[in-house]
This record gives sequence, C-alpha cells and structure tokens, in this order.
Amino acid sequence: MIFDLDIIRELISALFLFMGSFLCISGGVGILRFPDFYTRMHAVGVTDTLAAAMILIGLMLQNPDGLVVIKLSLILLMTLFINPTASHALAKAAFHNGLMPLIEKNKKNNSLPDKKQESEKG
Amino acid sequence: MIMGLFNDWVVVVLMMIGLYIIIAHGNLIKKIVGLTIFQTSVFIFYISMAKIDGGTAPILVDGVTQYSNPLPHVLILTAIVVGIATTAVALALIVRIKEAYGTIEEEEIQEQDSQHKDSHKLNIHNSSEINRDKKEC
Amino acid sequence: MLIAATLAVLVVMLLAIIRTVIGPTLYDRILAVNMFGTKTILLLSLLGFVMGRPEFLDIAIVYALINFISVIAVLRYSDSFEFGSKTGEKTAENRIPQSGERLELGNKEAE
Amino acid sequence: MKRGELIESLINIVLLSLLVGIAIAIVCMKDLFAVVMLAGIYGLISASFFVVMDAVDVAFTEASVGAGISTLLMLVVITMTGRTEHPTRHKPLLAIFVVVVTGGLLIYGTFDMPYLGAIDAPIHTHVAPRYINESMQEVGVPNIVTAVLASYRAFDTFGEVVVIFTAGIGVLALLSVVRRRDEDSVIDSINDSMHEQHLILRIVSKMMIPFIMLFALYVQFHGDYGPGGGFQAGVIFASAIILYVLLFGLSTARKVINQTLIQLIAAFGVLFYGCVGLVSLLNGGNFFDYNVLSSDPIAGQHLGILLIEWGVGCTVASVMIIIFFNFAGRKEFQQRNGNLIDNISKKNKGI
Repeated sequence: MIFDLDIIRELISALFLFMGSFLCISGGVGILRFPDFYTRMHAVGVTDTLAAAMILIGLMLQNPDGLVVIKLSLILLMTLFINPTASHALAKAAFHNGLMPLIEKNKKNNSLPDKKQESEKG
Repeated sequence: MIMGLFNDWVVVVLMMIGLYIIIAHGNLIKKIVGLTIFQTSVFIFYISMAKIDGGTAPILVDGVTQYSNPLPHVLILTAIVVGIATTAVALALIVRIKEAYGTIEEEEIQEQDSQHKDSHKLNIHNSSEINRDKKEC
Repeated sequence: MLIAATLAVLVVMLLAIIRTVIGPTLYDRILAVNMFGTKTILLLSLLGFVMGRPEFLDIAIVYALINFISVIAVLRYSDSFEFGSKTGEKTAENRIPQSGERLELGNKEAE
Repeated sequence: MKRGELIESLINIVLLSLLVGIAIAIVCMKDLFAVVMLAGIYGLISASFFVVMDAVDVAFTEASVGAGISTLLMLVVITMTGRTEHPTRHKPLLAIFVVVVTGGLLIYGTFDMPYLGAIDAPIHTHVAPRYINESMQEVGVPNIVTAVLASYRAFDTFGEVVVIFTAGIGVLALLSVVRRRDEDSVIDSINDSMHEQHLILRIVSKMMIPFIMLFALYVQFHGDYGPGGGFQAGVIFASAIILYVLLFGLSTARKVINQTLIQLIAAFGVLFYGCVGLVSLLNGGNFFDYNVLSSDPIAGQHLGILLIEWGVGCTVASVMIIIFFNFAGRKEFQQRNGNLIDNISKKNKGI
C-alpha cells in the first residue's frame, strides 16, 4: 500500500514538473518572439508565477521532508509575492516614461520624431 | 581530456576577455566590468580545483565520506566580499573623476590633462593626483 | 523528470539572455533580468535535488530576495535615464519623447 | 551515480558556455546600462556554477554580492556618469595581439593541470584532509568552511575584515558630502515623485523588509550548520536597509538610521573581532586560539566562532550601508548642484 502511494506521489510530481517545464519553455519562446514590451511581459508572467509554482510543487512532492518542504513553500510564497509586484512596478514605470504599447492606433504617435523632421523640411 | 580541462580553458578565455576589456576600452566603467570578469575567472579557477568526483558540499552529514576541498571555498568567499569593497572604492574614484573632468573616457581625460599643462598649474596638480589614484586602484 | 526540468530551465535562461542582449528598450532588459532571476531560483532548487542534497535551499531564498531588491533598484535609478536615446538600436517605432525638456537633456548627454 | 555525474558535467558545460557568451556580449555592447544588466546576469550564472561545484558558501556570497550589491552600485554610478560608451579612436590590434599571445601561453600551461575532479590532485593532499577529517573533533562545527574561515584561518579573515573596513573609509573620504539641515526639504520634493507612484511596491516591500532582516539573522546564526555566516548575513542585512532607502528616499532613511552610529558599528565590528583574539591571548593561548575561552575546548571554539562572526557581520553590514548611502548621497548632491557641476565640466571642456 505504501509502495503504491509512493509511485502515485512520484507520478504526480513528474506531472507537475513536466507542466512546469512546458510552461517555462513556452514563456521563454514568448519573451523572444513577442513583438513589444507589454506582450513580452505577459509571457514572463506565465513563467514567473505558474511555471515556478508548478516546478516548486513538483519538488515538494519529490521529498516530503519537513524542513525542505517548508523552505520550498517559503520560496513559492516569495515568488508569488515578489514577481507580480515587480512586474506591476515595471509596467507602470515603462508606461509613465512614455513607452507605448504596439497597437495600430498608436502608430501615428510613435512616428512623432519623423513627423517633426518632415515638418522642418517642409 | 576535453572534459577534464574544459573548466581551465573557460577560465583562460574569460580571463583574456576581461584583460582585453581593460586594455582596449577607454570607458572607466567598462574597465571595472572587465576587472569583475577577470576576478570571477579566478574564482571559477579556484572553485574548479576544489571539486572532487563524487564529493559533496563540505558540510558534514552522516553517511557521506567524500567532501570537496573546503580551503579554496574559504579563500574565495572572503575574496568576493573584499572584491566588492574594492570595486566600490574604484567606482567612488570614477564618480570623482567625472566631477573633475566631466568625462570618464580615458582618452578625453588625458587630452584635458595635456591641454591644461600651462594654464592651470593648480588644477593639473589635483588631476594628476586623481590619475595616480586610479592607476593604483 | 528532474533532469528534463533542469534542462528546460537552462534553455529558458539562454532565451532570457538573448533578450537581454538584443534589448531593444531598457524595460525589455529589466524584464529579462527579472525573469532570469526567477529561473535561477528554480535552477538552484532543482540542482539541490539533482545532486542529492536538497538542504541548501537557503541560497534560492537569498536569490529571491536579492532579485526583488535589484529589480526595484533598477526601476528607481532607470528613472533618471533619458528614455530611448541609445546608440545603434532599432527602437524608433517604440520611441516617444515625453517632453521637450527630457529630449533636450538626452541630447546634452549624447554630446 | 554515473548518470548523475554526466548531468552535472553537462550543466557545468552549459553554464560556463553561457558565461563566455555573456562576456563576449559585454565586450561588444556600447550601452552601459545593458552592460551592467549583463554583469548582473553574469553574477547569477557564476553563483549557479558554484553550486554545481559544491561550493555552497561561495554561491551564497556571490548571490548576495555579485548579483545584488555590485549591480546596484554600478547602476548608481552610471546614472551619475552617463550611459553610453564613446568609441575608442585607435585600433585595438595591439590589445588583441597581447591577449591572444597570453591566452595561448596560458592554455598551453593548462595541459599540465590535473583534470577536473581528480582525487589525487596536489591541492587535495596537504592540509585539506586534516580540515575534513579532524575539524569535527577540533572545532565541533559541521560546516567545514565556517570552521576553516573562523577558527583555523581566523587571522586571515581578520585581515579581510580590516580591508573591508578600509574600503568603507575610502568611500567615505571620497564621496561624503557635508549636509545642511535646511536642504532636506528640497531633497524631499525630489524624492517624493517616485514614492507616490508605487503604492503596491511600497506596501509589499514594507512586508518584506522585516523578513529579510530576520533571514539575515538566520544566516548569521545558522552559519555553523549550513551555508552562511557573517559575510553573507552582513550583506543581506545591508540589502534590507538599501531596499528601505530605495523606497522611502534618502532623507527619510537618514532619520531612521543614524550615520554616525553606523560608522561606529563598522569600527566596533573590527575592534570586537580583534578583542576576541586578545582575550584568547590573555587567557594563555595563541592569538585567535578559542580553546582557552571556555573550560571545555569545544565550547570555547563555538563561543569564539559565534563572537567573531558577529564582528564580521557588524562590519560588513555597516560598511555596505555606508557605501550605498554615500553613493546615493553623492547622486542627490549632484542633482541639487547640477548646474554647478555642468558649469565646471563645460569650463574644462572649453579650455
């Protein structure tokens, strides 16, 4: 019976780790391929919270000792606190400093320096 | 052999990259980053030497007999903290150089020094002092 | 599975480094460094298990804390950078000057 | 076992290749902000490498120092000195020649090196076996690195602490600014804009700061049994205070943390460390021979290590705080007197 439980635990852990790695990689591809800062931030959000949580939970199931699980859950708690806060602050700072999202409507605004040059020429 | 000496080769490559930055780049901040790379390559060299196949971290537990060599760890641990302290002094000197010269490019600083030679005796005295400090650092 | 997860984390670290190198804006770099920090935390946790001594998770905790501090520090001090005026980077389509004064400051720095 | 070693060496190769790649990227980049960010990543990767090489204590230090404090200081400095690197005028052919020749000679030299992980390498044959086999009987501390650092090589560590203290004095001498009371209100108005913006950041950080300090104390006292010790704890404690400064501004932080007190603590740490050695001398032992501190040699060793780790922690924490306060204070000073400095540099350029 105990043997069975161990196998089930291992399986669940492997499942969590697999999901975590998959989300990690997809987020990593996202940060490389997405067109502008705000979409990249979305990709990073996936890897920083869900994927990290999945991998950490998978590790907790690997070794259900007292201290290790406590430390892992501490890391998990901190990741869940810190990363969204940092992302929020980062996005806010970027927006405040005038980085516009890449959408069709803003294309005109974004080409402001060129327009200035054109008007100077004219 | 490739596996056995790979770490040493990487150490040499990193060390030379650091050295190249220090020689070839004129920007003082870049030089400090180059020094950091050089420094880290030495750390990597020491730590690689301490590794033993099948050994674990030198913190005693029951049932383990093979530990990595703790002595290089001690040397490098203190070297890292001393490294940041000396880097801080170097950065402080850079801040003062920027205030005195308005630039942190090596060539421009030397240019200003040679131009000031006649007109500002006192000024040149101060700036050469700063330069000497920088070299010692 | 542990090993596969470790390799996945290493691959993602590589991707984050590429993003840090190619930029293009300052905030992309900060974002990539932040993500890299989180991936390092995961790598350290995984390494403990791969190498069979998972009691050294303290290092990962330190990383989590330091990562937070360095992101905040970067944000705090990146405010004083002129935004967007960089050498040799293709940021023209993302760039928008906030005010005339800021642009002027940037030009002064560039000289 | 064999498979585990294979994986370890694979991770080793990947991490080292990443390091080389980052170093090359640093050479090529002109944007100093990106260079500093890459230097931060470089610190993170080298710390991961130290974990793979079983050097957990070193990784701990590199994590807090290389990735945290050093990136922070460089960042503060590039906000003061400008962000782009000017291209050099001369061709770096001579530099490349020197580097290639030196590198070639060094690589030729590595062929005589013992291979990685070789158990019969000369380094493992002299003093290391004694540290590993006898330290439990002689010092009674499970973490051999702490035992060597604080007991066998305590005099060496004393020297390192003095170096750190001296660096603190150096930064203080170079960057400290005389402040007048009435200027604080001006500074407040500069700082406030940042604090108003980030309400969430401020509240989360407020929760984190006590936790970071608590964790620093855990690292300080758990250093005998796991990775950690005075150096790491000092840096972590300092980073908690740095976080406070970053969020609430320098003038608020100056009200909370008395600068004179911090400077006194830095000196006190060094003195305290030295006094432990003196006390053991007075008790009839050698300098830093803790066996004579208590009737039981092992208890004496424990007491000695605890005390000198306190001294190290005090000095490192306060020196890091001094360094950061002075850099940030200098930046503030420059912001206030911006016109003055601009004029000076213009005059220098003009003539």
